[in-house]
Amino acid sequence: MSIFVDSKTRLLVQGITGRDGSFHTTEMIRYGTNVVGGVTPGKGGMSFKGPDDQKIPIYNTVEEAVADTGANTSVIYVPPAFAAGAMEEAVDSGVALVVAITEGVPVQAMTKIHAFAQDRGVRILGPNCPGVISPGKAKVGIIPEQIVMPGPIGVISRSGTLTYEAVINLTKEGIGQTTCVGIGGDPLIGTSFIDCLTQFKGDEETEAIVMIGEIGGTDEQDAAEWISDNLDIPVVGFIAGQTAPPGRQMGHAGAIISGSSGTAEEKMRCFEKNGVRVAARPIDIVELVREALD
Amino acid sequence: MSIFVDSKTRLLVQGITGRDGSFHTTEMIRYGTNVVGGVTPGKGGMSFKGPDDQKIPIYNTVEEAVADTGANTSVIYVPPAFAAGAMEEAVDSGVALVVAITEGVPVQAMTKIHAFAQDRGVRILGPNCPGVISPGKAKVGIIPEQIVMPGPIGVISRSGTLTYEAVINLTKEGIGQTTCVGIGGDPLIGTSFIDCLTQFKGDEETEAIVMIGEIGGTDEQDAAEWISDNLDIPVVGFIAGQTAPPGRQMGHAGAIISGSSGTAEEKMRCFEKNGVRVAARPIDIVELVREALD
Amino acid sequence: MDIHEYQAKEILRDNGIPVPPGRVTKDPNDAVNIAKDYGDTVVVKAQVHSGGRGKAGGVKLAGTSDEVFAAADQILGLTISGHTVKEVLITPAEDIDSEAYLGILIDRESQSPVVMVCSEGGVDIEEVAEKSPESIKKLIVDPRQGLLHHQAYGLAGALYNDPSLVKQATVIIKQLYQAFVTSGASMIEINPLISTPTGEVKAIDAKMSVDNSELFKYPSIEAYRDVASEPWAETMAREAGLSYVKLDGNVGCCVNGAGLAMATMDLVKYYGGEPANFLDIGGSSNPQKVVTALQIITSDPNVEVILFNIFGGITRCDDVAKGIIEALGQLEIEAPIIIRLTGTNEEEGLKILSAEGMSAFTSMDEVVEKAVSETSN
Amino acid sequence: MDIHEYQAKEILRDNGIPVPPGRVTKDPNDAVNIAKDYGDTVVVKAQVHSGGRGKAGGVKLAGTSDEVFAAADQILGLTISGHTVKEVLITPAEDIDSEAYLGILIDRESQSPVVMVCSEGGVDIEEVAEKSPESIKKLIVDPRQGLLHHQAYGLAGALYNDPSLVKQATVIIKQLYQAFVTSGASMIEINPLISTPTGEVKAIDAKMSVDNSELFKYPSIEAYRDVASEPWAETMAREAGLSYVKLDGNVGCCVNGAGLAMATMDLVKYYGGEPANFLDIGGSSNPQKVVTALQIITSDPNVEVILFNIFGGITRCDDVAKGIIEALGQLEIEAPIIIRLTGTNEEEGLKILSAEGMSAFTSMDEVVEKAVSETSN
Repeated sequence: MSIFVDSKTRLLVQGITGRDGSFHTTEMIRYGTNVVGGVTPGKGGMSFKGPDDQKIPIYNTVEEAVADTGANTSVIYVPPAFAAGAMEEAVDSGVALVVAITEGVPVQAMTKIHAFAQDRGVRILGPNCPGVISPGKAKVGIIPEQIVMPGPIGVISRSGTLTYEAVINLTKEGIGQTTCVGIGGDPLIGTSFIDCLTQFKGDEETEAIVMIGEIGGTDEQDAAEWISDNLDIPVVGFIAGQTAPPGRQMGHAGAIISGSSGTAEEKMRCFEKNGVRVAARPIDIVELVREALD
Repeated sequence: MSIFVDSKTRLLVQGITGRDGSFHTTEMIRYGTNVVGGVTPGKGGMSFKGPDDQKIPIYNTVEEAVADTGANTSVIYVPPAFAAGAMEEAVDSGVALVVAITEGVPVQAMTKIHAFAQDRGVRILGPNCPGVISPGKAKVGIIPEQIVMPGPIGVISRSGTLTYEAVINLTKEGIGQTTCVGIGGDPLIGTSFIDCLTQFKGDEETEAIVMIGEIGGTDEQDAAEWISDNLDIPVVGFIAGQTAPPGRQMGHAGAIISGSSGTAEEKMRCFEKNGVRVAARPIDIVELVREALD
Repeated sequence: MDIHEYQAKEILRDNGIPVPPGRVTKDPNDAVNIAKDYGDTVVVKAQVHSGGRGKAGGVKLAGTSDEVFAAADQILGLTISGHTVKEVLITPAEDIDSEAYLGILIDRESQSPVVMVCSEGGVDIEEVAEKSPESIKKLIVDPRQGLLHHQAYGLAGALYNDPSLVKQATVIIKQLYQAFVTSGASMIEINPLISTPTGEVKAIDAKMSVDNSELFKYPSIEAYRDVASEPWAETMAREAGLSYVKLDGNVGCCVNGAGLAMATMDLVKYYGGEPANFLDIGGSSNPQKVVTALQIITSDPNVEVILFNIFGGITRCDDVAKGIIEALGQLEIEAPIIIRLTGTNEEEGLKILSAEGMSAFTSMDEVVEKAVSETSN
Repeated sequence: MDIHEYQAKEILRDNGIPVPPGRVTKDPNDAVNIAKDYGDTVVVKAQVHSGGRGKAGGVKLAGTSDEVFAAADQILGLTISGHTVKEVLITPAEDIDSEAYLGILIDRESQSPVVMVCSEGGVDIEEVAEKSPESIKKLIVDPRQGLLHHQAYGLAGALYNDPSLVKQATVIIKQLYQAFVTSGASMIEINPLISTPTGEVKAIDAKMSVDNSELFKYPSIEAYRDVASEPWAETMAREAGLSYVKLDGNVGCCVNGAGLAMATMDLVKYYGGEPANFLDIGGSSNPQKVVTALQIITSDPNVEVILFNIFGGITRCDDVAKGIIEALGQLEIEAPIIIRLTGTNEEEGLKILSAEGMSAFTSMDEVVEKAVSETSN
């Protein structure tokens, strides 16, 4: 099994004609994802040429696209200035999952979008995330397919390339994944570690979980307590930013230590206290996972 | 029995120190209503002198008042410019029923307040309404006690003095009431005819219902259809404004015929079609009720 | 409160909506001068609070100075649905490719603002709503969230196919919602919203009502009130806090409460009379209000009898009685005054009346029947 | 982006919040002139993006012209937490009855704006939050509904008992929320909010951060950016769309992705080295970005070795390789460059490098260990 995306995913690509959107649409289709349509305002009625000359219909609005294609998931590649509007449109359209790749969505806009999504019962993944891939089933976002393989590990991460680093190490050692989820590096994200853990808990094929956190906020601490109270399968954790200075934003808008809270040290201590095995280096994740699976 | 207010009502008066608020607080206490507190910003800590020298505590905020008194109902007598804020405060405070007497609350503010009240599961009665009285039990608002007596009739009305006219005629003939509700003359009101009918349906002591409507909107038509589908007890209806010209607001902000919709004729026809007995004059209500009860 | 087309257009302009230029005048010579600034053909439009201006001859195309003068001269002074035209708007004639309707109002059912668009514009939208309701696209707006971009875009897409027109209309719809919210409007509409052969979307005619309860927040809109063309009695009633609507009958009515006032009018009719007016003296009575009410009622030359129907609640019967006595001292009232007085402080009220040799009924039917019997028909 | 106190105060003033007057200057003589306008005692305050100004000697009271000159002269040029003071704010000293804290920020947990008040103002609010969290009153605001009047009133009531002060503070809280929303702030605070012996409530100090993602909407706030006191490398990184934070070590790091960049720094430390910087070249790479990154890294004289850790996803390895070769042609780089290159277009990237006689690792641990071994410590 897998979480969030699989062979039943009917995907819409918002911003399908843009530079990133068109590149990744082709990648996703190649991986076997069922891309049912695209949305670019003003280009409704045209079509996107996928690999092997498939024609993916383009719509002006998500509403039309959902009505016509029965899409249940939307992925957003539109530029930051339009991303908030695209997310509102997706939330309003009837899809169940919105994956927002775009970085740089204003945080005040996100407060409203998260409230809207909660009202509508829509899950948002991201923004500023690499998306999600269920190896062998479907990929929504930008995670490179070469680094994954099917298997028993659930992976959750706040970062992009660091996830790749962790996942490829697993794959090289023959340890595959049920689903790899990038939850995003912004301070306000739609899907938290706990949300993902809850899903993995319900996924029979997931036998162990890798959680890759970073400095800033308390999402990892909350997750650790939740794990201690709710989860039976083993979890391996890693925190990036042990050498980050306080008060400076480390790339991601969400990766910032305020005062003494949100440090890597605090998070790692909290992991250990709650039974999460802590990897000192990304490479150590493999060994801890192997131990956990035994 | 009765609807909305009874001996379990614990009432808060917002604007208790104002001209109208203080007068009607005294009236309500005299009638036996359990007034547990008042709210006037800046006068917290003082007290309101009721009849027989009772001291009703005054609070700065509804939140404090509810925490301290366990109030479950609030009535609003504050001036129009502050009424919207007072309603928001009441909705936010944990009371279950908010009765808004004030006329002249902006309709755009009301759109937001109704949405807020719905989110919180709070009932708003009004605005621009005379309130509600359950004869012999409690009175919240400004309906004169002299015109009512306990009995088997439920009364629902969009207007104030016209309600008094109808009710006093019943009372003079010895026909008492379970509850008389003034739902208000504004275009956007919190409690509709159907809401009241639903409550009366659940009230075993109510044997017949009097509905007093007026021109404007479709609340009466919707109610008539609801009655036909849902209600077993007889209903007598009256519509004011048979001689009103289209396009002119007749006092109440909600009493306006737009195009051919919302006329008295249309409403009376709809009443008849759905089994509601229609009174030609207010005085005829008595006879129709008597027939209905037999 | 309704405002004039040219005033509504000022508000649209302030919110960034493209509106062709235009100036108002009361003088046909001035109209000619304005038209010269616009070159070519202009439209001369009556500024009255009434629909159906076109059919009533209140809108004319004019190509030459003579035609402009003639049009303005004919329209000024015209009476449309009882309103006299005191001003005309001169605006350049536009080339039109398509006409659409765009409006926002408060919907009673959803208790929310509703945006409506229809690609058949320039006609009476209520007629369209009756004949082909499916051609109107409606969107209920969450008032706390406001109109979202994709919602405006979706509505614009129901009006146009051309992406450039859709884009322009999207912006206009958002601007109109902005205007709606920031003006305390209860209704605002653009009809028609046109597209031109050169691919522009513009507002050619506009209508707007502002919520009376919000007017106090917007003095610049309150200043739009056309007191000059408002009947004297309505101005007076408004300023005194009374609700007054003139009707065509001869029984002057003075009532407390809007519902009771309407029911009183209906009962006058029931007993064979014709009400001369709707008049609600409102909740919190004071004697002076009653004096003003009588001034207003008696200013109507048709009034043959004055009927008071007072059910005291917040209104106190003694206040009303005092007001009647005061008015009789101040005004010359020839019409008989027939009074019904019951409720709060009824006895005190009756005492005041009887001290002046007057009496009152307590039943509504009796008083109305009596009043009608005093009229000539 | 953080803005200076005097800039935050301008935004507060624009939103109607009472803020005492004040002017900034870089010149002690000018400070004396400004102080004269304010009469009596003034406060001279360092304008730097750093807390703890008071303890660092960056805030001084001055009663005479000599004192003003001396204070400005001492503060200008002062270094506070690594920031050099280039401007001082002169503002009249206020009589203070009470000091409170008022702030608004985005709360991660509730995903909403949160308004915080505390009657103990003028001190570090984070300390208060740790020592006596119960003294801080927090209100989560529904972002679509905004801050409601009674909520502001309730917060004001937690600060003051006197009804007049409560009323003033209510208005200020609403205005601050307005400022927060209309400036794209991620944090805004008044600390202290004072009450005076004459019963006025005023903002004496203010702090504000604007969401970088919103800056494009507010050019007047973007113009507040203090490029003069920003290190050259940070300005350059920002303008090139790179994320760069200078640290104290000697291993220059160039990585794609913020998480991987932090993990790389951590691994440098793990292998006994010290990272010289955080640098994320971002998602969509192009060779020029790599050149700029190398310019920035090599501008740090501490850097002894340059470590590339690239995991190609959106970033293409060949782009990075091209950038490195280009930079070597343009810049004089003495430090050895140790490269790890894997992922998208890895082979093409390696080919480009080997054509120039360079090689690359594929494992992160190997490359970091190698880089650390190249340093002197």
